[in-house]
Amino acid sequence: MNRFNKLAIDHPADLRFGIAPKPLTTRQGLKLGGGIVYPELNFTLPPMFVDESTMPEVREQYRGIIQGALARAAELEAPGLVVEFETLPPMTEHPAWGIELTRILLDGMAEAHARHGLKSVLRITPNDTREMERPPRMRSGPLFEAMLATFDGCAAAGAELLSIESVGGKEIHDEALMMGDLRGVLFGLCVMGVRDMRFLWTELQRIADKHGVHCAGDTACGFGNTAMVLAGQQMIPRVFAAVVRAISAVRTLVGYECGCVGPGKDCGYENPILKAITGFPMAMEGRTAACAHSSPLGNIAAAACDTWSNESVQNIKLLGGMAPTVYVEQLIYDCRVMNQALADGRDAALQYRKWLVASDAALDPQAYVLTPESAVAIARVIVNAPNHYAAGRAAGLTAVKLLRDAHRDGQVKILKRELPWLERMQKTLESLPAGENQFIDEMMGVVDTSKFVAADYEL
Amino acid sequence: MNRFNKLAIDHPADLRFGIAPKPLTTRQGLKLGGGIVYPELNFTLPPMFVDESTMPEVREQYRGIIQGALARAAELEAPGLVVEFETLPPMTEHPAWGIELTRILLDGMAEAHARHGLKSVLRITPNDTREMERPPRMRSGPLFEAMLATFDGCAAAGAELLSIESVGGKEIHDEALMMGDLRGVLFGLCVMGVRDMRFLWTELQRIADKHGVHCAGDTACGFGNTAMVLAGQQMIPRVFAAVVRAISAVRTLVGYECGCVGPGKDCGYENPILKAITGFPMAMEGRTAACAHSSPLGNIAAAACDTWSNESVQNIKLLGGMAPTVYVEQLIYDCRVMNQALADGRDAALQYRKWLVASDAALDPQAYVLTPESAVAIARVIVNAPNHYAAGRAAGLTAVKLLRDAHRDGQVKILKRELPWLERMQKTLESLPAGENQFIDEMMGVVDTSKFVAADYEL
Amino acid sequence: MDDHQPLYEAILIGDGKAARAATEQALAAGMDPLKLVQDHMMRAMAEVGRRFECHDYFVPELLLAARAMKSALEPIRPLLKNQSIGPSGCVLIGTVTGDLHDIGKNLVIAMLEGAGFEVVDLGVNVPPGQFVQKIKEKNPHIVAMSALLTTTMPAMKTTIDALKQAGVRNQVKIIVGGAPITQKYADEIGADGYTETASGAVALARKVMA
Amino acid sequence: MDDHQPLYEAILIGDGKAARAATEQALAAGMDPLKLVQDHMMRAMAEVGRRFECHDYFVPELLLAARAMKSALEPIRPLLKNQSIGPSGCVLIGTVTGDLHDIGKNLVIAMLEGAGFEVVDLGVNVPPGQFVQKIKEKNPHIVAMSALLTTTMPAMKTTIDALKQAGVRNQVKIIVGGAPITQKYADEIGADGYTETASGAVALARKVMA
Ligand SMILES: [Zn+2]
Ligand SMILES: [Zn+2]
Ligand SMILES: [Zn+2]
Repeated sequence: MNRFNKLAIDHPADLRFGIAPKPLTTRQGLKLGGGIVYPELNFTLPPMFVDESTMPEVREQYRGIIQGALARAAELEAPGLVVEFETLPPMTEHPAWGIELTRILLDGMAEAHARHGLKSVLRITPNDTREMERPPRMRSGPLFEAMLATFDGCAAAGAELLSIESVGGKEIHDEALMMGDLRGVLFGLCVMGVRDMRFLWTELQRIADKHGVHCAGDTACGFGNTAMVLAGQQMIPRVFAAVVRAISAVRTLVGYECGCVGPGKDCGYENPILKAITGFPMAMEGRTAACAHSSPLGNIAAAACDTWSNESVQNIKLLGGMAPTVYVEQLIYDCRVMNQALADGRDAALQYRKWLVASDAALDPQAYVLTPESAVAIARVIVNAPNHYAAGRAAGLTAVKLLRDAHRDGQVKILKRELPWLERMQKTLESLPAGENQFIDEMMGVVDTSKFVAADYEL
Repeated sequence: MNRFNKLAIDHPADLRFGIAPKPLTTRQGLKLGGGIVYPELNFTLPPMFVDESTMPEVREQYRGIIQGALARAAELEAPGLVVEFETLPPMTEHPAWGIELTRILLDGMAEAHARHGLKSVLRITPNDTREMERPPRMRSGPLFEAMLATFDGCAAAGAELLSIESVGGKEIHDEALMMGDLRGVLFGLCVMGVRDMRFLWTELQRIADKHGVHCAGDTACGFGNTAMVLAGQQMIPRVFAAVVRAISAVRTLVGYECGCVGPGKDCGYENPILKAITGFPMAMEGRTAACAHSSPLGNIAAAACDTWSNESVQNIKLLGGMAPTVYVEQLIYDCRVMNQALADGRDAALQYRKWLVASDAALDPQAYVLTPESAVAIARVIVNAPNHYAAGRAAGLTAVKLLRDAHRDGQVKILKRELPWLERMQKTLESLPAGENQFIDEMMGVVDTSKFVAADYEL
Repeated sequence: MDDHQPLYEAILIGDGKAARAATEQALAAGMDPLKLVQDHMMRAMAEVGRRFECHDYFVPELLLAARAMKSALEPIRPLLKNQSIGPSGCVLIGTVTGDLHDIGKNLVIAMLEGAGFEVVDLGVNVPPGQFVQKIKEKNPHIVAMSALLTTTMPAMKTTIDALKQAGVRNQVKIIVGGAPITQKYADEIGADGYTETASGAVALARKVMA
Repeated sequence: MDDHQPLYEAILIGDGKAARAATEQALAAGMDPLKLVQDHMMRAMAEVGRRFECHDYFVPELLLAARAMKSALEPIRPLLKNQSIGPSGCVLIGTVTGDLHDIGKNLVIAMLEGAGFEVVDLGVNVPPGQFVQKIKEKNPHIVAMSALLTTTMPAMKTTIDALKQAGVRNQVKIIVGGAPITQKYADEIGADGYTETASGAVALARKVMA
């Protein structure tokens, strides 16, 4: 466990795309965060079952995806490519399937390297299948064992980057989101989430060490992105989702405390905060992930990215080809512009970053809390806090303050009906007890403890 | 007929996105080419028949497309939107269908305007169904009549921009492409194509005048883009496709000579040349049209665009929503960056344009002939030529020269196996007779005259 | 009696304690319990629904109001034993086999409950057999299924097939939703309705029951 | 006799006049016509095919070579009346009803002819009945269909259904292609093969005939 107590990137101008203070070099020599933004391709199956009987077709699908996409990437002379294999639950429950499909992808990547010189690296993202049982067993049981076996087998096969969208804390956080309950959010993210992350990533680091691969990073997807989607559907206030995003960084940070070295997982929109704290490269997704979900962060998400991802697209036919092939083309062109700007030096890159940031930041509080200035400010209070609970509270308060100030100065549009929420959130956060233990005591009396196994959270 | 004999944009630095010397203001007040780049959304049906029995479902499809896409555009606060309705052949053959669907789209647009203040304008692009008969009857017959009736009815319904991907000359050009025969290319584009364009756009201008709408522009899609696709499949040399692109501008120009005022049709990658000549705004498509086809022009295509299009996407479900909704989101984010750069003034916009251009130009001769410098150079020899035949020849020779020089200077990558083609093309073009009549005489003895109705081309 | 009645207000702002207190006060003052429900509680919930529709209220306000309404009903229920203040209908809901995505389903539950439906939540990853069994047990008007993965959506068809096989298909209306689902897919598998968003679920439930 | 023979060279560079002249010269010199075809012409075309596969040749070179080969064959055909220098197989090809997209189809024709197939081109916008009629007339080994629009691809199924109805489906292999088509769709409609690119057509045609 390595607590970060100062910022790797202290000045907002240094928080920019393509450049990370601690770049990561892959076996084939891609240097992520080393001055070039790489496309990161994601994909999933078209509507179909995954079981023993469909596995031949499943194999064909992945073979087709990787061949088609890499051929296009080679044609367009991509400088390199990160491929993310986010498995589907049956592939994590049956490690043999996940591992076999990993091999198929790696074979395709090796072939493209041999034939076209295309360098690539595989990120493997098994599912957090622990939540298939309710309440989830977080630290033992067959689901947990199978999940670890999938990681182990995929790393052995050659997947160099390990990621997961872990769910620890979601048991309480889901309802907290729906109730607009920031105390529940903090409990889910910074108490339960932090504890599970610490446990899980310690396990994963063991696997990574065994095979000489890297723990890349986690994402507060089921937390921050769920909030974003709910806000997009006008179910909860955008300012609430923005504050959840800031707090979620504390949970995601734990992965890096346990040994992750990036690139942080694409759907972690909190990643700019983590890049400022850790200095590791980050994957991000934005406009070119609209295939997977809408967001108010289409351009600003690119401001500090080191790889640029499409999040997920089904392997279905568009007029221009299979969707993963279409999306790799779009990502490559996006990256070309960023890399041209990088090639023109620091000021040029900052010029482009300015447009990416300015084009979104004023329109939505969720974008505003991710400007380089906001991200560094939130990062700073996180590293200055004595523990994760305090860090979450400080991150939330900072986000609220940033939004209030920005709204006062006319720098961000906040809908009138959301304004009372800013005040309400500030009050809630200010009224929290100073100590984590007291907070836990209070919360354990309030939350539905039948939804989780307290012992799995050391509670 | 208004021959352009000088350039509207004389200097490459003035050929840039969002700004056209002669902007076009729509009824709702969108000023295309007036300092803002607007998204232009295109879409088509998923796999299904279009006939009397399926029309209820077809209506539902278009209703769903326009509602979904405009809701997303309003959510993302698009500054305005061009919607292109490129009909499917049965909708041009049965004008009542095309007109009814036009009304459905216009209703959706009016509703979004009323509810969200979203300004939009409809471009209608009926099919050139004249080619349903072989040889095509270009100037009369029921197919021709139905096509004009579709234009007329759609314009009456409120479609403000008229476009078509006309096919005159394709009868000969298709085979010329496959044979790598530049003489046939010139005959198809600059003799047959020019004559048909002159006839057709005179007819369309009559319709536009009648309803107070605008002839927008044509595209050499079936010529230049067919060449690009063949080059992409390594069927013909890229340098050949690049030269075809340059020559194709002469054909597309005729629309503007007959009254078109832009925005030129999205898939006319020759549009930067036409913007330099005419000063009218241009639609372009690039990376965000990968859903419709791959291209080596993903970023450079944006360098001089006034609207930014996705070309075409089926109305099928992606994880993030129906594909047209997903693509309007991507276009909006693309435009946001361009508009941020524009807001920062001329130098900033030129900085961004530089990256868009530089990121593609060196990698493919088809991109290289479309740099602002190349486009203006080709435009210049076109306006200086005494007639369209001479203009086509000059455009071709200029493109060859630009590529030879650039290759010599290491500014563009040309594959070794393509180099002999540069020489071959230059010889062919240089050996052409000076006068159009002599060229026509020679060609009429060579081409397969059973494939077209000579009288329809005044031949 | 007018809109500014404390009970109405308490439900509107989601204050359960105040709502219950106001109810007890009104009962003590001899108010007709049924009238209390109809004139104040129902009207408050209708206003909450309206505000949500207009996006003046978010889900949290909606849920708090529903909870306040529940509190207020407690002292009334025993007095209304034989009168119908029952739910608009009963909905059985779950995500299909293999699918773990809670929150869309939970939102739909919140919407439905807010609109007065009784909801039986089967949770996530629900096998077809369990749907069948619970239909037999609970006799719901509607079965609602969701799937968020392209690889779990086929389980909707499997589930409907199981309902047919068990002979219970025609006892219920089936509604479906989730990111990869379309109206077309809903039609293909023989569902009775589809909604793109959680907030559309109430209107849909009412429509299929009409 | 070696590779540098003028006939071989003339075909390789697509010079029809030279190829014919070289053939006439060789015949006059008493060369066995069959040997001429097999040792030189076929070998030249194989080399052309190889160069195309490796992307050293483009379609124009391929087509010119095929034309040169045709010219060279003219003086030989009468001498070989009873010997088989016939095509590898006969392919009936067209775009389906409603579809006007020539060039993909024409490319496939060029590829197939280049590989020695006899091709009957029905053109564009071909109604199912015309496919049926021509199958009866020409007795082809393969029927090839293309569609470039999402709204014309369903006509592939209609056409195959018409072939079945007419009882000719099993006389032929059916191959399909075009932008919106997938292997899955080809399987669904019961086609025998699908290729994503025109250049894949030859291998596919050979495969389905094997
Ligand atoms: Zn995610
Ligand atoms: Zn086009
Ligand atoms: Zn188009």
